[in-house]
Amino acid sequence: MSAVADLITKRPSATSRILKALLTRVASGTFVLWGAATLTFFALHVPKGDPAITLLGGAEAQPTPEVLAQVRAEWGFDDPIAVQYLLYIGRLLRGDLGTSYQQRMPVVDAIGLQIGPTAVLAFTSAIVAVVLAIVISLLTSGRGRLVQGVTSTTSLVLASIPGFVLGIILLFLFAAIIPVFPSSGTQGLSRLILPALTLALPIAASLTQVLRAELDEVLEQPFIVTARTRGMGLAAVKLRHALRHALIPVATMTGFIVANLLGGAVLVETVFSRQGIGRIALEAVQKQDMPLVMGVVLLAALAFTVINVVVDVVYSFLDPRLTTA
Amino acid sequence: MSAPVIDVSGLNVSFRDSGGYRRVVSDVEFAVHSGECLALVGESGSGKSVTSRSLVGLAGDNSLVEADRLEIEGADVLRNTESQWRDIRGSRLGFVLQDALASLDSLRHVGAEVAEPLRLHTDLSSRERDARVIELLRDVGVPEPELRARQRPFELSGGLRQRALIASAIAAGPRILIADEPTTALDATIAAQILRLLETLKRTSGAMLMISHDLSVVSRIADRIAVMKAGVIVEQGDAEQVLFDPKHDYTKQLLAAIPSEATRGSRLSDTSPAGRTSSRATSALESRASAGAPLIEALGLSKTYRGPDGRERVVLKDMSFAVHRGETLGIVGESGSGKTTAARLILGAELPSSGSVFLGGVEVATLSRRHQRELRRGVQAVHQDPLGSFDPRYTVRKVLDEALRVARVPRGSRMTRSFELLDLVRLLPATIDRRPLELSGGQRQRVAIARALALDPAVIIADEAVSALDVSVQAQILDLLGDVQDAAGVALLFISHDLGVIHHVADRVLVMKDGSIVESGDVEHVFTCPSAPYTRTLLDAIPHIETARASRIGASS
Amino acid sequence: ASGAGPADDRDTTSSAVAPPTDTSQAAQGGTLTLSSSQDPLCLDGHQVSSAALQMLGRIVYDNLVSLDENGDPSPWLAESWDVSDDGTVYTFHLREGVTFSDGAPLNAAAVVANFDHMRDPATKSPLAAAYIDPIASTEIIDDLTLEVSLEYSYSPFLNVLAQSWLGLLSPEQIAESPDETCLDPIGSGPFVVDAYTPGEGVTFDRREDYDWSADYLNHDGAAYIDRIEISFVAEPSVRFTSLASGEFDGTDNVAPQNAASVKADESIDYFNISRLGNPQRITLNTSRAPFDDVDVRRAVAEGIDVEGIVGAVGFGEYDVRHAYLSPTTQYYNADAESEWVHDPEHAAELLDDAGWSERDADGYRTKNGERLHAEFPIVDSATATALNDLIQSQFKDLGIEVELIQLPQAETSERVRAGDFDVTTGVWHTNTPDALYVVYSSDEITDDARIGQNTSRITDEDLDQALLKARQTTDTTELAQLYAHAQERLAELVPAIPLYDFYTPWAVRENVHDALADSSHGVPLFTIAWLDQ
Amino acid sequence: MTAAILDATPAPVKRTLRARATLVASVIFLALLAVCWAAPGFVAPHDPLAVDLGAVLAPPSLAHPLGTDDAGRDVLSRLIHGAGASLSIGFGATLVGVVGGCVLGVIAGLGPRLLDGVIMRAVDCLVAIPDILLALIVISLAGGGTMNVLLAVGVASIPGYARIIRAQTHQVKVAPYIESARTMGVSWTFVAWHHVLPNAFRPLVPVVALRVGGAIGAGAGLSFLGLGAQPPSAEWGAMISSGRNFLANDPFLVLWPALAITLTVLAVSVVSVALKRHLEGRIR
Ligand SMILES: Nc1ncnc2c1ncn2[C@@H]1O[C@H](COP(=O)(O)OP(=O)(O)OP(=O)(O)O)[C@@H](O)[C@H]1O
Ligand SMILES: Nc1ncnc2c1ncn2[C@@H]1O[C@H](COP(=O)(O)OP(=O)(O)OP(=O)(O)O)[C@@H](O)[C@H]1O
Ligand SMILES: [Mg+2]
Ligand SMILES: [Mg+2]
Repeated sequence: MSAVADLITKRPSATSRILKALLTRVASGTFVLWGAATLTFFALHVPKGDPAITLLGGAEAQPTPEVLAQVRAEWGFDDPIAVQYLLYIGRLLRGDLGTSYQQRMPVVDAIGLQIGPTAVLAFTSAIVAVVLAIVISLLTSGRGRLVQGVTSTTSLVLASIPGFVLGIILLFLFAAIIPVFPSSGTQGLSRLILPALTLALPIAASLTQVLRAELDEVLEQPFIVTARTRGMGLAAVKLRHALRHALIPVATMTGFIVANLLGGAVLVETVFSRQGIGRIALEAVQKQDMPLVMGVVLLAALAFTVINVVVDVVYSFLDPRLTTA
Repeated sequence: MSAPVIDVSGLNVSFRDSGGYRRVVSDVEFAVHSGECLALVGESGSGKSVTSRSLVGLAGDNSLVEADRLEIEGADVLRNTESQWRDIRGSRLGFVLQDALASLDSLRHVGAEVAEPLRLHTDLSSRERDARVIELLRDVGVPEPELRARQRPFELSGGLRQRALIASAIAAGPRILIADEPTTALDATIAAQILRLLETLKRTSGAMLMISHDLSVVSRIADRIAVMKAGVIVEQGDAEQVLFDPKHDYTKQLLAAIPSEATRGSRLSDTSPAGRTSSRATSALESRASAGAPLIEALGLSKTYRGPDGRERVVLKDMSFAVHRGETLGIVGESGSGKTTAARLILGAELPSSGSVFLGGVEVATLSRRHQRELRRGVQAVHQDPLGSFDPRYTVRKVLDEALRVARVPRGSRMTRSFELLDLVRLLPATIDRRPLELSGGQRQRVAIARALALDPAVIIADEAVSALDVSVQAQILDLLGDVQDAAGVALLFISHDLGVIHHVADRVLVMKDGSIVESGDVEHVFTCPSAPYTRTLLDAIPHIETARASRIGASS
Repeated sequence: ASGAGPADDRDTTSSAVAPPTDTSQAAQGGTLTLSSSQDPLCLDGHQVSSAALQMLGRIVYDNLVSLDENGDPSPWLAESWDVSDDGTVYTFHLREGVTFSDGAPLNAAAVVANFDHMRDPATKSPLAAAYIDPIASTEIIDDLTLEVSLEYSYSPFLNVLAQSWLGLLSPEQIAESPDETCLDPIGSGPFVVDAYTPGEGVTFDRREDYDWSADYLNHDGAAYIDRIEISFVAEPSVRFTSLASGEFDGTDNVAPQNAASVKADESIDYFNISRLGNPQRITLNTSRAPFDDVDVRRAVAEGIDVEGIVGAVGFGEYDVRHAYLSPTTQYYNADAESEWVHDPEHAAELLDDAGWSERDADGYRTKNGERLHAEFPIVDSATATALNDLIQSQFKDLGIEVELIQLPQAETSERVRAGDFDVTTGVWHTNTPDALYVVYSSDEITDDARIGQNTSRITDEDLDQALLKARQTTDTTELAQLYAHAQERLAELVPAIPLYDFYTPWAVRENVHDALADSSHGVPLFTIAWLDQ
Repeated sequence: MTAAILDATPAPVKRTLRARATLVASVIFLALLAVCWAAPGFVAPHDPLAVDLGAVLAPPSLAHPLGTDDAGRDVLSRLIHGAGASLSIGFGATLVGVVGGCVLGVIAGLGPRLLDGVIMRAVDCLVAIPDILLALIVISLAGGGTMNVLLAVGVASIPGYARIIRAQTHQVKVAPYIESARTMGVSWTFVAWHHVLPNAFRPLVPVVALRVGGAIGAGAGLSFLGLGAQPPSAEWGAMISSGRNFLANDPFLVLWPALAITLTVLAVSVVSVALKRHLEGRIR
C-alpha cells in the first residue's frame, strides 16, 4: 500500500502556500503593469509633430507664443525621449500619473471622476451575463432538442452581433420606438439597463455556449450517474454536482469577459452617451492626450491583473485539486 | 427458493442513432435471488453495463428499454416515473458504477458523497449522518475513516475510492447491490482486497449482481454466472458448471484466453500462427552485440524527479538488468513502482540521474547523437496507449512510412514493405488508409507492433502493451508477439502488472517495488517459490480459477 | 411651432432675440433640464477654447461688456467706458455692489487679476489670452475705475470683452485656488456651479442676490429659474429623441436633419440663429500648388454647386452664403456677395487656361502628366457628416481629385496649421468683423512662435493693409469702408469658398419662456428665462 | 482567455436537417459576399460614391431598392461595396494575428527557455491591455483607413494568438506520439516540422475561423468610432456611424448595415462551428 501512503503524505500548510502563490502573482502583476506602461509609452511617443500644439489645439484655439513656451517647458517636451520616460516612470512610482492635456487636471482625478459609472456598468453587466448564462445553461442542459436548438441558435446570434450594433438596435427599439428607458446619461438604474444589456448579452451568449457544453459533458460523467443511482433528481444533480464542475472552465474565460467589458465600454458609452472610462479613453486617443491614454492603459492593465489574481483565488476555491495537489 | 429480488426476462435495450434504433441488448433473461450473487461476464461492449443500468432506469437518455418482465423485489419497474425511480435508487438498489475512479464527485468531500443516499432516503440529522458515514467507511475497510471523510476523492488511492463508492452504494441499506467491474481499474493486490470486501458484503446483505469481463475475478464470489456476448446471454448456470464445464464455445474461448502459468507456451487465441518469417535485416545493435554482449544492459540506473513542491522523489533506485538475444524478460510490480520509468531510460526518452545504459555492450551516453540514434533504432517500443502514440493526423500508411524512412528503407520499396508488415500483424491491406481513430483497440496495437517491426529491432519493449485490451483481444496480441518473436528472433522486454500475463510470456522476470528490484530470476522459479515477501503478496492476489474451485469445494463440503 | 424665435423669418439678420418688454407673466422657480452636445472638460473660459463655454459661461460668469440686441457694445459689469481718441486707452467705470459668489467684490483690481490670469502662461489659455493680446498695461485709477492701455488701436476690443470666454472669475479664487477654476469656478453670474462631472453633466443653482444682468436685458434682480441641470449628450439623434420625449426641456445643436421634425412639433420652440463672424467655408491652401493659382481657386468657387451642397448638408435649414462675413456681423457687405456666380463652364475654361487641360483615364485633369490632386485631411469622428464626401464629389465633377485623409483630430489640426494640406473646411466665430483679420491677415499664419487662424495662408498686401487699418480705427464710416473693401478683395482672391452661415440651432420645450439667443454667440441665454409652474 | 473561447461551441447536437440548412445558407451567404468582394461593380446597381444632391435620404424605390443615404448615394450599392472592406478586415486582421501569433508562439513554444520567458512576458503585458485600446493606439500611430484598421485589429490579436499557439505547442510537444517518434529515432527538426507544428495548429483552425467573425465586428466597431474605413468608401461600420445621425429620420440607414454585419459574423460562426465539428469527428 505504498502508493496509498504516498498520497497521504503531509503537505505544507495551505495558507503559506497560498500566500506564496499570491506574492508571486503580485510580483508578476507589477511586472505586467510596468511592461504595459513602457510599451504604450514608447508607442505613443513616436515623434509626431509638436505635442505643445496638440495640447493646446482645440478647434478654436489661438494660443500666444508665451503660452506655447510655457507648455513646452512645463511638460518637458524638449527633453530627450529617454529622459521623458525615466521622469514618467519616476512619477509613476510616486503614484503620479501626470496631468491630462485635455482635462487640465491630474490624470488620477480625471480617471477617478469617470471610473464610477464604468465600474457600475461593467460590474452590472458581468453579473447579468454570468447569472443569465448559469440560469439558462442549467435550465436547458440535458433537455430536449427543441429547447437546445432554440438556445443555441439564440446564443449564436447574440454572440455574433457586434456590441455596438446591438446597442444601436436596443437604443432604437427601446428609446425611440417604445420609449421605456431613457436613452442617454449615466445617472440612475433606468439609464443603466440598456447599456448593461448591450454589454452583457453577447458575453452571456458566449458564456452560455461554453457552460452548456461543459454541463452536457459533465452530466455524462460517471459521478453524475452515480449520484443518480443514489436516487438524486436531475435538477438536484445539476445544482449540487454538475454546476461547480462546469464552472471551472468558465472561470478561465474571465480574461475574455474582462477584455470584452473594457473594450465594450468604449463602444457602449459612445452609443449611449454615457459618462465613463471608455469615452474618455476614446477621446484621449483621438486628441492624443498621452498622459490620459497612459493612465487608462495602466488602469485597464491593473484591472486585468487584479481580476486575474482574484480569479486564481476563486479558481482554487472552485477546484481544490489545484491547491492540494 | 424464494421469489427472485431481480427478475428480468425478454429485456431489449436499443439506442437511438442517426439512422434509427440500434439494439445492444437482446432478449436477456435472468433472476437474482436473495442471498446469492449472479455474475455477468463477457467481453467489452457486450452489453453488461447497459443491462445493469436498465435495472435502475439509467440506461441513457437516448435509450429504449423494453422487457417482458422487469421486476425489482416483486414490483414492476418498467413503467416507473422519474420520481418512482428516485425512490428505488439508492434505497432498495445500491449501484457501484464501472468507472470507480471517476464515480465520486472530485470537488466534494468523500464523506458528503457517502452521506448523500442518507440525506435522500433517511431522515437522519446531519450529526447522525456524519456518524453513520464514519461507520460505513469503517465497515468497508477504510482506515482512519474520520480523516478520509474530510478528504476529496483525488486525495485517496484507487482502492480507497472504490471502497468509499461501495460504502455510498450500501449507505441507505439497499437489499440489492449491483457492482459493475468493481476491480478493473485496480492493482492486483488492491483488487483482491475489494473482492474480499464484496464477499463479506454478499454474506451480510441481500442479493448481488456483479459484472466483470474477467471470469477469473468472478470465479471467487459468484454463485451463478451468465456469459454475455454481443447483447445476448449465451450461457447461464452455476458458477461451478460454467467455469469447469462450459457448454458454449464462447465461454470456452474466454476461459482459454486467460493467460497464466498454465497457458505458457500455448496459444491463447484460436488464430493460426503468423508463421511467415520476415526477411529481417540485422540491426546495428545486433551486429554490435555479436560479441556475446547482452542487447540491453542497465547498470545501476537511478532516476529522481523533482516534484512541483520542489522535493526530490527517487522513483528508480540502482536498477541493473540485462536482456539477451531472443529471450523475454518480464517486469512486474504494482503501479508506480518505476517500470515505465525504466523503459523510458532504456529508450532514451529520459536521461538517468545516475547509472548507465549499454546497448550491445556499448555505453550509449558515450556516443555521438547520431550514433545513439543509430543504435537505439534496434530498441523499439509498444505502449499501453497505442492511440496516443500515433500522430492523430496520420493514416496507417504514413505511420509505417515514417518508420520505414527512419529505417532507411528506400522510398520505392516502402509500400511493399508496409503491406508485408500489415500481413505480419494480421491486418487487412485495406487498413492502410485508415486513421488510428478509425481502428479498434486491438487493431491499433497491431499497427503499433508493425511500426516497431518496421525498424527491424533487436528488442521490443512492450510496456503494458496488452493491459487496455479485452481478454480475447489480449490473447491475440500475446500470440502475435510470440509469433513475431519466433519468426524474427527479437528479444522482448515485457512490462506488465498482470502476473498471469508475465507468467505466460516471460522467460525471466524482475519484480519491482518502490523503484527497486526486489526479486529476479527464472519465471518458473520466482513464481513457484518466491523468496521476497512482496512477491508472495503479489502472487496471492492473483485470482485463480483453480484456487477458487478449491476454496469453493472446501466451503461446500 | 416656433413663435418666439426669428427662425420663422429666416430673412432676419438679427443675431439675437430682443428681450421681452412685458415680463409680468414670468414665474419664479423650477428646474430646467438641458442636453448639450459638447463638454468643455473645464468650465474656466480662460483655459479653454471650447464652443461649449459660450452657453455655460453665460450661466456662471458676467462680462465687462455685453452686446445689445443690435450687436453694439452695451454696459454690463462696466457701467460705462471712455475711449481715447487714438483708440488705445479704454477707461472702464465699473458697476457698484457687484460681488462674486464667494463674496469677493468686483473692483478694478479684480478685473486686472482676471486679465493677468488670462495672460499668465501658466493658465495655458488657448484663446482668451490671444483676444486681449493688444493690452499693453492696466492701471487702477480707483476702486471702480480701470484704465487699460493697448499697444495699438484695436477696434474689436469691446466686442471681444463681451465673449463668454472672457467672463470674470473671482479674484480670490484666482489667487488662492487656481486649480479649482476648471471644476468649480466662481463667477459673479446669475447661477453658481453646484456640481460638475466631466463627461456627465453640470448643475447650477440660482444666485439669490444677483442683481446686475446686462443692461440690454432690462431685468433687475435674480434669475427666475431655481436650477439648471445640463447633461452632455454627444449623439444628435439621442438629443433629438430625448427632447421630443420630454426627457429634457431643451437642447443645443439640433442636427439639421432633425430640424424639420423639431419645427413640426407643436410643443417645441426652435431657434436657428445665424452666428456672427465668418460663414462656414471650404478653405484652399494658397501657399502651394494647385491652389496657389488664383484662377484655379476661382474655378473651384465658380464650378462647385454650393447650393446643392448646402441643401444636402443643411436639409433646408442653412442659408447659402457667398460672403466672407455672416450677414449678422457688423459691416457685412452685401455687394460683394451679389457678384458671386455659379458657372461650371467658365470654371472649366479657367482650369484649361491654367494649364490643367488634359484628362487622364479616371477623368481627372492633368498638367504635364500630373494629376490635379488635392489633399483633404479630415477628422475621424463617430459622427461624420456628408460634407466632406460632397466636397470630394463636387471637385471630382470639375476634374479635381480630392483625397480624403482621415486622421485623429489633433493630427488634422496639426496638418492644417502646418499648411500641409490643400483643402480643409472651417468656420471662425467671433462677435466682430475682426474675424476677417483673424482668418485672412498674413499675420495670422501659424509659424513656430504662434498659432494663427489664417489656414488658407493667403498673403495679400492690400488685404492686410485694410484689415490692419480696420483694427486700428474707431471711426465707423472708415470702418465700413475698410471692411467693405476687404470683403471685395477677398472675393477676388478666393482663399476660401464660403458655403453657408454658421448656425447652432437650439430648441426648448414650450414650458420654457424667454430663453433668448445670446447676443454674442447665438446660443441660449437663461438669465431671464422662466418655466411654467 | 482565448483558449476558453475555442471551446465555445454548443454541445454536439446531432446534425439535423435544420442545422444543415443553416450551414448551407451560411455558405451561400458567404459565397455571395465573396462575389461582392471580388467584383462589387458587377453586382451593385450603382456607383457607391455617386452623389445625387437631388435625392438625399430618398426612400426605397425601383432605382434605389434600399433608398439613398445623406449624400444621395445608393445604399444597396454601398452595402455591396462595403462587403469587401469588412471581409478584408476580417480575414486580413485574422491573418496578421495568426501569422504574428504563430511566429511568437512557435518560437516561444519550441525555442530555448529564456526566449520563451522573454516573449511570453512581453505577451503578458500586451494581453493586459484591452484589444480595443491596443487597436486605438495602433490607429493613433498609423492613422485611419481600412488597411490600418486591419493592422490594428490584427496586431491587437497577436498576443492572444501567441498565447494559444504556445500553449498548444507545449501540449503537443509532450504528446506520447512525439515521444514515440523521438524514441524511434526521428530527428528533432522532422518531429517539430511534421508533428508538433501541424498538430499544434490543427485545433486552431475552427478557432481562427470563428475569430474572423470577431475581427469583422471589431473592424466595424473601429469604423463606427470613425477610425476605420477611409471616406467616402463604403464600409458597414462607417455606414452605421453616419446613419446613426439619421436614426430618427431613417432608421434603415443603420439597420441595413447592422444586418449585414450580423449576418456575416453569424455565417462565419456557423461555418466555423461546423468546421470544428467536422474536424473533431475525425480526430478525437
Ligand atoms: N448511451 C449510449 N448510447 C449509445 N450506445 C451506447 C450507450 N451506452 C452503451 N452503448 C453501446 O451499447 C453497447 C454495450 O455497452 P456496455 O457499456 O453495456 O458494454 P459492456 O459490456 O459494459 O462493456 P465494457 O466491458 O467495456 O464495460 C456498446 O456497443 C456501446 O457502445
Ligand atoms: N516526468 C515525471 N515527473 C515526476 N514524476 C514522475 C514522472 N514520471 C514518472 N514519475 C513518477 O515516478 C514513479 C514511477 O512511475 P512509473 O510510470 O515508472 O511507474 P509504473 O511502474 O510504470 O506504474 P504503472 O503501472 O502505473 O504504469 C511514479 O510515482 C510517478 O508518479
Ligand atoms: Mg461496462
Ligand atoms: Mg507504467
